[in-house]
Amino acid sequence: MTEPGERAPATADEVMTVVAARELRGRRTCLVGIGLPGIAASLARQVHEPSLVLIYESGAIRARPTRAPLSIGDGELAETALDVVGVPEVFSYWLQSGRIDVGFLGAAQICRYGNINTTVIGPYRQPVVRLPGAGGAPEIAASSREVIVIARHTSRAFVNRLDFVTSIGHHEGGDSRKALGLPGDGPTAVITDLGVLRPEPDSRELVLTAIHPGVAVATVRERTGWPLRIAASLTETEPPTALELDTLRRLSAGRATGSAG
Amino acid sequence: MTEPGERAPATADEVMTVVAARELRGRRTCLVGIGLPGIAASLARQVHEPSLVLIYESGAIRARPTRAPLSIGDGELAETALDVVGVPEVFSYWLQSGRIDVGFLGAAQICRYGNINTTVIGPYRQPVVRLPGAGGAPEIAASSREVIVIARHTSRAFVNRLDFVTSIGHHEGGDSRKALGLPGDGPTAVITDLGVLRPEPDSRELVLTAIHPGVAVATVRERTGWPLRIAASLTETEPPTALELDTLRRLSAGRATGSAG
Amino acid sequence: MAELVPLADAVADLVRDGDRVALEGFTHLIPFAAGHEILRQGRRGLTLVRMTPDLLYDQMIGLGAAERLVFSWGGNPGVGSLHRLRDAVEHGWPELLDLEEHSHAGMAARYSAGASGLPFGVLRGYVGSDLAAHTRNVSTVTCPFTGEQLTAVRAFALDVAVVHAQQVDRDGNIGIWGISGVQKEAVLCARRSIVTVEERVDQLDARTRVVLPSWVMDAVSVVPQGAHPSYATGYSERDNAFYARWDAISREREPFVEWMRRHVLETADFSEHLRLVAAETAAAVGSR
Amino acid sequence: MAELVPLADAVADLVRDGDRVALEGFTHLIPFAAGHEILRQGRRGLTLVRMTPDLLYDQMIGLGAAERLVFSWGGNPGVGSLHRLRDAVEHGWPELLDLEEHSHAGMAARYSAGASGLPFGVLRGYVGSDLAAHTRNVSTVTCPFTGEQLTAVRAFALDVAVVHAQQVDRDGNIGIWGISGVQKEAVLCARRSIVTVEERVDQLDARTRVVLPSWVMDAVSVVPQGAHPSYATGYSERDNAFYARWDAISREREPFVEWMRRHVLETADFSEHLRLVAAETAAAVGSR
Repeated sequence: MTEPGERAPATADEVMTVVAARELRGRRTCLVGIGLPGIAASLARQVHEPSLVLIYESGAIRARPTRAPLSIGDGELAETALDVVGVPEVFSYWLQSGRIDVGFLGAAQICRYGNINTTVIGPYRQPVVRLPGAGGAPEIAASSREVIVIARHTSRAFVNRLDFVTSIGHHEGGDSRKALGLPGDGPTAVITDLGVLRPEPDSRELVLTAIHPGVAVATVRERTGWPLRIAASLTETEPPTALELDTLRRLSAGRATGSAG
Repeated sequence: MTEPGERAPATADEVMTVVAARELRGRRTCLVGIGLPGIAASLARQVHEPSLVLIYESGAIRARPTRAPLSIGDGELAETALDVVGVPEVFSYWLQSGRIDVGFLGAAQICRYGNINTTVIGPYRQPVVRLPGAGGAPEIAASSREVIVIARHTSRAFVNRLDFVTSIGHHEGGDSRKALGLPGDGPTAVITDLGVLRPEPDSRELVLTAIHPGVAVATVRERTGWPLRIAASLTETEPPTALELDTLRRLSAGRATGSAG
Repeated sequence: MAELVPLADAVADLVRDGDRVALEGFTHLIPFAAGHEILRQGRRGLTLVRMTPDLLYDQMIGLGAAERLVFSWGGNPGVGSLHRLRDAVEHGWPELLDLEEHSHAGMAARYSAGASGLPFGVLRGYVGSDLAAHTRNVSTVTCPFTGEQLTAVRAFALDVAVVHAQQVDRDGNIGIWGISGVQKEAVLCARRSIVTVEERVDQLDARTRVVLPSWVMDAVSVVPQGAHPSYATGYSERDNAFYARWDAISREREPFVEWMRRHVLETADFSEHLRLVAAETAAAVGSR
Repeated sequence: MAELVPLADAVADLVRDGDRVALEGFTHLIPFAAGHEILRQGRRGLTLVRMTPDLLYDQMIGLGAAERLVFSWGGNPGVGSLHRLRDAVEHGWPELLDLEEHSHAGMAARYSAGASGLPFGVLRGYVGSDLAAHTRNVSTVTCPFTGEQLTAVRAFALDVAVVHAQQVDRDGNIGIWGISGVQKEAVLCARRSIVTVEERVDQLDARTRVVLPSWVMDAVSVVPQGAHPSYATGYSERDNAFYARWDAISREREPFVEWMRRHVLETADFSEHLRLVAAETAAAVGSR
C-alpha cells in the first residue's frame, strides 16, 4: 500500500464517483445506467458491497467487472456475469417486475424535482443540441424502488426547467409522482462533483444535504439553475479513503487500456 | 433386410401411423402434439423428409428422436434438439407467429367439421369421462398453416356432435372458420386406422377420400357418427412398404424399452 | 436471498394452508420430493397451479390437499388417465375439486405476464374453443393500433412456487438445462419460492441455459433424485416403469390411500420413499 | 431456408430502396459489413430501426441512405455524440432525418410483439416522460381484469433484419453467445433476413445461448470480423480505439464523406475495408 501522502489528491470527479459508490451500500440489486454510473457501481461492488448485484440493460445479470466497462454492452460485463439474458427479458422480468432496488442513472439536465433530460436541448423539432435519447432510463426511473443520479454540477445541467422530460423523477413535487401510478420512491440522492442533493420529504424538491471538502456553498448555488435550498443538517462529505481512491484509480486504469475515454 | 414375406402383416394401427407419416411429406415445420402424432412424426422424418423440423410444446426445436418418445417432454427430444426454448417462447415466437406449417394433433372426439374434443365426455360440470384437457391443441389448431389429425376410427370418437369443442377445426363448415379471424386452413386430413378423411372444398365437411387395404366402406360408415359421404375419387391406400414398416417397428421397439406403453 | 435449508424446514416456513401454489415441471424436473413433504406436513385447501399436472398432483388431489386446480393438461403422459384427478372431478372424492382450465398457451402467457409485473397477458388464443366460456380469467382486449380483438388472460400472482433444478452454486444461484418449461416464470410469479436441486456445485455446469439468481428465491434444498419418477437431465432418467405402475396403484381409492400412507406419509423423508420404491421395482423386475 | 451466399448477393437480393430495415446489435455483434454493403450498393430512402444506433447508422445517415430513424439511444458509447446523426437532425444535412423515438423498454416490447405475431406489446413505460407526446406508435390499453391503464406499443413489422452472429452450422443454423440483445426478435419480426457470421462450423459451440434455426432466415454470409469495430465474443475484441477515432473522422462533413468514399464506397468488400483501417491503426500507434 502507498502512503496517503504519496497519492495525488482526489479530483472533483473522483470525489463524485466515490460518494456515489458509497450510496450503494446496503443495496442488493442495482441496474446500472449508461455513462457515469458504470465506474461508481464497479467501485461500490469492490469496496463496499461485494454481494451487490449489478444488472445492465444489455442483459448482463450480476456482472462482476474488474475494470470500469466502457459501455453497458462491454464484453467484460457478459464474461463476468452470472447470466446474460436478452434485452426484452431484462426490461420485463427483471426491471418492470419490481426486482431492482436501485436504478443508477446519469443526466444531461436535471431539475429541482429530479426529473431528467437526456433527449434534447432546445425545442424537440428544432434542437440546439440533440442528445443521445432515452435508452433504458425512463423505465429505470419509473420502476426501480429508488433512483440514484450522478451528474457533474454545472448550470447547464442543473436547470430550473427541463427542455424535455425524458425520465420522471418527482414530477411536479409533492405526491405528484405517486399520482402518476408509479411504483418506487424516485430519486433519493443526486450525487455531483460539488455535493449531494436529496429530496425534501414533503415537497420532494432537491436540497443540498452534503457538500464535498473544499467546495463553497456559494459555488453550488451559482451552478444550480433554481434557488437551491440548503438543508439545516448540511454535512461535509468524508473525503475519499485510500482504499476508495486506489481502487477507483485501478478500475479507471483498466478502462484506459481500452484506449477510448 | 428381411423379405416382405417374413414380416408380420401391418396392423391397423401401423397402417394409420404409416399413412399419417406420408402426409408430412414436403412439409418443413411440424408442431407435434401429444399422443399418436409422436411416432408418426418420428417416422416421417426418418423415412420421407429427413429435413422435416419437428417442434414440441415442451420447447424442443428440431428434435431428431431415434426412438418414439413416450411423451412430448421426453429427455430424448431435448437431447437431440437443435435448441430447447422455454414453453412461453414456443407458443409465442414459434407457433403464434405463424411459423408452423403443420400442426399434428390427436383427438378423443372429432366431428364432421374436424373440431376436436379432448376435454370431457358428458356435461362439463357433471362429466361422464373427464379427459386430460386442452394442452397446446387449441392454439396449435388455430395458428398452424394446416392441421393433420390422427385418431382411431370408432363411433365413440367420430361423433355427430362434440360434447365440448376444445380445439377448432372448420367450426360450422363453409367459411365459418375464417369468419372467426383464424389464420391457416384448419384440418386438411384426418388419418384413421380405417382410411383418410379430408374436408370437401366448399362445405368443409369431412368426407372419406381413401380407404386402407381390406377395409370395407360399410365399416367406416358404421363407425362414423354422422352420415359419412364418400368422395367420388375414393382411392385405396398404398400398403406400408417394407422400409416404412421396418422403420416404424424399430422406432416402436425403442419406445417399448422405456417399458411404459 | 436463497438459503440452503432442509426441505422439511423450507416447506414448514413457506407453504401455508390455503396457499395458491405452483409445483411446476414440464415432464422434466417435477418437484416430487417437495410435493411429498407438503403432504407429510398435512397442508390443506391448496389451489394447485400447473400446466401439466401429472402423478404428483394426482397424489395431492387424491389425499384431499387441494380445493382447486388451475391447469391445462392433466394426464399420465403415454399411459392414460390420472385416476385420482378423475375421481375428484367425476365423483367428488375425497372432495369436489374446482377446476379452472386453460390452454398451454394461455397458462404460459399468465406465467409470463406475472413474471413481468403486468396484470394481464395478450395472446391469440381460445378462439373457437368452448374453454373460454367454462373458465375464469380469460377476457378480450382490443389493439389500440389495428382495432383487432385479442385474448387477454390474467397474470398469475402465486403465493408459492416450487420447482426442481439440477444445481445450486455456492452463492445460491440455480442452474437448469434441458426442458425448462416455465420453471423461471413460476418462481418470478411467486411471493415465496422453494427450489430443490440434485447437487450443490462450485460453479454451474456449462450446459446451464436457465439461471435463477439467488436473490429471487427464499429457500434451496439439496434433494438428490428429488424429481423421481420425473427426471433431471444430466442426473437421472425418467422412471417410465413407475409412471406405468401408477395406473394400477391409483386406480382404486383404498389401495391408493394405503400406498400413499406407506410410501409417503409414514416415511421420514424422500430418500426413504425412494428406497421403498426402488426395492419394489427390483422385486417386480425379479418376478417377471 | 437460409442459403450460404456472398454478402453482396444477399444484399442485392434482399434489401430494397425504401425498406424498413433493422441492423441490430446491442454494442455486440453489430453488422458493419452488411451495412457497408448496403451503402456500396447505394440503397436510399431506408427507414432504419435500431435500439442503439451507433457508428454504423451514423455512417448510413451521413451518406443520406436513410429518411427515418426509429431508435431509443443514439450515441458513441463512452465517447460522445454521433456527429452525422446530430447534423442530420439539427441541420438537415445531407437531408432531414425523421425521428421516431422510444425507450429501450418500448423498443424491446415492439420487437417481442412482432416476433410473437401480435399487433402490439404491453408495458409499464413512458409514464411521466415527454417521449410519448413526441413520437408515434405509443398508446394505452386497459387491463380487462383490474381496470389499470398500461402503455401499448405497436409491434414491429420489418422488411429486412440484418444481424451478425458468431457461427453457422452445416445445416444453416445460427449460434450466438454473449450479449444477445434483440438479435433473435429482429430476425423473427422481419419478412426477409440476412445474418453474417464469423465462421462456418460443423456444430455450434457449446457456449451458444441463442439459436436462429435455418428456416427463419433467407441468407447467411460468412464475413470474418464482420462486426468490426464492434465485436464478436469468442472471436474478436471491441476496437475501442476506432470508436474514439470516429469522433474526429465524423466531426466535419467533407472529411467524413471523403473517409467513407475511400474506406467504404470504393472498397471491393469488407476485407479490403478492414485492411485499410488496420494499416491506419498501425500507423497511428507507430507515430505515438
